[in-house]
Amino acid sequence: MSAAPKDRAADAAPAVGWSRDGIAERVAQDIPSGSYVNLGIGIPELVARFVPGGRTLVYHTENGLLGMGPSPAAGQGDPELINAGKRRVSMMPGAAFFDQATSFAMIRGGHLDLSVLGAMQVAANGDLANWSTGADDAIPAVGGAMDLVAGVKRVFVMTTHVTKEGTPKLVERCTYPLTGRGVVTRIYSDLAVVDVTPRGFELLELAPGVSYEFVKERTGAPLLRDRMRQQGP
Amino acid sequence: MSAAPKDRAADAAPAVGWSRDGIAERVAQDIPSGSYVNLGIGIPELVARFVPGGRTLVYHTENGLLGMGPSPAAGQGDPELINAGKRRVSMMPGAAFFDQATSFAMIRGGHLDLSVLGAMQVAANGDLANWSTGADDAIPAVGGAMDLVAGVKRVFVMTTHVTKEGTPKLVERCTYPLTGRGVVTRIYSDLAVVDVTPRGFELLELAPGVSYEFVKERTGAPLLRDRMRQQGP
Amino acid sequence: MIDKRFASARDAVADVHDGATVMIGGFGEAGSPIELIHALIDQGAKDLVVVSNNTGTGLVGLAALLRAGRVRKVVCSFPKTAGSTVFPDLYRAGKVELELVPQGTLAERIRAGGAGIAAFYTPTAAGTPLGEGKETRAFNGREHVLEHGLRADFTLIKGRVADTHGNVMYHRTARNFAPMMATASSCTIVQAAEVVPAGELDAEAVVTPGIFVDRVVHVAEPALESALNEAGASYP
Amino acid sequence: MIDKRFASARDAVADVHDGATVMIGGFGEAGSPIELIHALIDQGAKDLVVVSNNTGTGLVGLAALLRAGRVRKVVCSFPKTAGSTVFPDLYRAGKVELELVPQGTLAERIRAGGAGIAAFYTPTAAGTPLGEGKETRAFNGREHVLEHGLRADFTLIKGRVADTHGNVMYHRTARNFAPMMATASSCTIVQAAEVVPAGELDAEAVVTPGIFVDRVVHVAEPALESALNEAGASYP
Repeated sequence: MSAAPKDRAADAAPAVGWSRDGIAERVAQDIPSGSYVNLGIGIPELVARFVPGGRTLVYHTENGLLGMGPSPAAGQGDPELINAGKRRVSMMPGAAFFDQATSFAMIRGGHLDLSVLGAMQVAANGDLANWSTGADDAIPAVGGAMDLVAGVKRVFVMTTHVTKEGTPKLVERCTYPLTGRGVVTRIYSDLAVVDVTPRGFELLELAPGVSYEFVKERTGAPLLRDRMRQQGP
Repeated sequence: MSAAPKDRAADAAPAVGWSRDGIAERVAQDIPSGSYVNLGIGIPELVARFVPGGRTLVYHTENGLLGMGPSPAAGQGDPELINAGKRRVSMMPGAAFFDQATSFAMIRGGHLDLSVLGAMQVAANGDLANWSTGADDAIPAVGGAMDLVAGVKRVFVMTTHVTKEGTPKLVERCTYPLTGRGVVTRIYSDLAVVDVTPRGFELLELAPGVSYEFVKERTGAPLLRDRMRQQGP
Repeated sequence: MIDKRFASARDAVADVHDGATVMIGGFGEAGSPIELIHALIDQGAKDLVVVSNNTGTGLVGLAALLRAGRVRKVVCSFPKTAGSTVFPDLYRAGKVELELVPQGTLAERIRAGGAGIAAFYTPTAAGTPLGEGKETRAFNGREHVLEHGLRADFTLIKGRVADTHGNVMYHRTARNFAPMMATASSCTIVQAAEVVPAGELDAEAVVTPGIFVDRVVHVAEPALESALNEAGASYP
Repeated sequence: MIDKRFASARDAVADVHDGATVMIGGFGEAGSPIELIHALIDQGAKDLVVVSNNTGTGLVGLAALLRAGRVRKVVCSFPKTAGSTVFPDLYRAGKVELELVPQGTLAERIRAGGAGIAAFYTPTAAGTPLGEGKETRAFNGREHVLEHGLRADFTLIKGRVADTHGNVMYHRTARNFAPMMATASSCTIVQAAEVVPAGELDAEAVVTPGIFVDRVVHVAEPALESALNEAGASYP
């Protein structure tokens, strides 16, 4: 789709687990051909680069385009053909433009198959916090995040497993202001793929070279592993 | 706009007061140029024929067209270019098509300046009954009538003053099922023009050769005349 | 590659189940998807709830579906168009239920159903028999009625042109309820007089984006109710 | 003859009063009616309530209106775009109020305001800080928030082409909020890069029908925020 906004160099050598691109690639594997998908601003946009050959996804951008295509070269493109991150994009064959009421009818009405979003925190009950730290001096801004989590059929979260400070992002209960309650379906982190189930977090898959214990230590809530795949990817 | 559906011959010799065309002509005089107007199915459609030269009205038909033009000759036209009465019409320059949600957003949202509707009964408080006699064997059918009266800025009623049986249509209180409460602005009958005001029916104008007493006798509620024009038309 | 084309109207309606709620586009004959309705008659599903502005005329299309005894209930604003005898007869005989909804409320309920809006307050029908028994509430001193979103299992609509992604454009006043109905059902089936590859429609002029459409059937020369009725046709 | 053309942006915004609520189209720079906003700055109305998805970037357009101290309150979903410093500074200094609304709820509230829907129930924001203090209600076991229609005194939007009746078509993702905003104010003002006589637009492709538009201003080469900002522009 479009370039990640910053420090791509960091991708070169992850300490352990999947790189940012690696997570994106892992997410992309799980999206069936023909899906209508909304990729959140930032890291989730990487997913579009790794969709396996032969699959066609239709990308929705909530500012009013279905059938969004890759960003043009820097300085090229149309300043009024942009995505929700306000960067220039292109159109694919079969694209359609529409207004915001229609765009969010698609979202809220359950017409999109999947949204991939970033996260500050995800709780074991599927609660998501990804729009505000709640800090006093923060400028609150929510955009379409609350609509997406309320309406899209499946919500995947794509995130580092812990913050830069090493604090778990997968937690028992979110301390940041919520984006939505019980909305996250699955989490793709640099360390693992984790399902959100009625029993809480369930490990589905480990990143190469990462152990269950390693992930468990970095997860702020119980991490079940009954359903983990027997073979890694 | 389009031909009246039946008995045009009746127009030739009204016993007293305005003919059907005469009422339509009188209504047309009161519609300012530039108005967005919805003419109800049937008699109100006649109004379009009598709009004074130099005035441009834009006609809305609730099935999805703004800028409706006259009906084509019999057998001509497009069976999918029709009005709310399901008769073929034409388009004027500046016309636009839209769906039903948008069409009724125009109506309910107060965007239309005027609707001219038929009536079974109008009450002194502006209540209108024009969709059902409430008879047991009637097939109930309402169409857009309730939306029009709820949303259009001004609702004119165009009607005979009494029924075929001589019963007043302007009444103290409607006995037929209501279309809307307190919605009628003004009534144009074959005998008079009557405003609906907070004080009840107020005579505004008499048809040629008709006396106040004559109209009063045929009106089922008090008929004030303080505001009646000093000169007839 | 995305290709929503189905080979025939018959294939497209094959899985409509007994008891299904089916939205059917059209205002009068404009936009009535006659070939899809006839395919539904052939298919045989019964006990249907039909959401449509009218009830058809003559003995074809929607009137024929009613006449075949397949419809348990109609949700409708105007079931007695000139030339409509099938529904009135069934209704008077107590053989079909009717939920009468003002036309604008019907449109808005369908839109709400498709847009994830559970319910809304409208001034339409307040103080009338069609508002009776419904929750009401005053906003700015004016009474409003609470109306709920409406959804269906299937939607049958008619387009002028569709592409393989399901993008649809309509013909004049045939548009009417189709764009909302397309959004409000689990499976939306479009018959279109022309079907083109994705990329051939003007992205600015698409009325129904493909995300709302599940199946596209090419019906090159769709029949019109008035023409069939003038010819004295009946279906099947 | 209907002719909604105004000679200039200045004429078109001349009667905006102090304290007015003004809806302004645009998502980022796409669809931002810069010339109308600049005319509004020149005109001098203050104490405005602005409804817009963002708060502008640099020192032009919406950011310039804010910087000029004319805005009392912003109703907005995302007031901190990259390149936006004016609003954050004013907000931190307590010089402007913010009503933060989820983007889809903002769109739907504006649509409701224009469509005569007093209020609606949406699942968006239920259980979050933006749903707090609002009436909630469960539908099918799911919590919904009651949101009210939103209206304005004036709407400023940007079209690609308009006709003399006020019919408007947009350019790509510049469409965004304009079609709803056009419906939801007492006076809707469109600046369009091209203005044509009624009858030249395709009636099937009109996005905003003229009934929603009061004034049309021809702005042949509208400026873009990004280009102005790259050039280091500020307004006035």
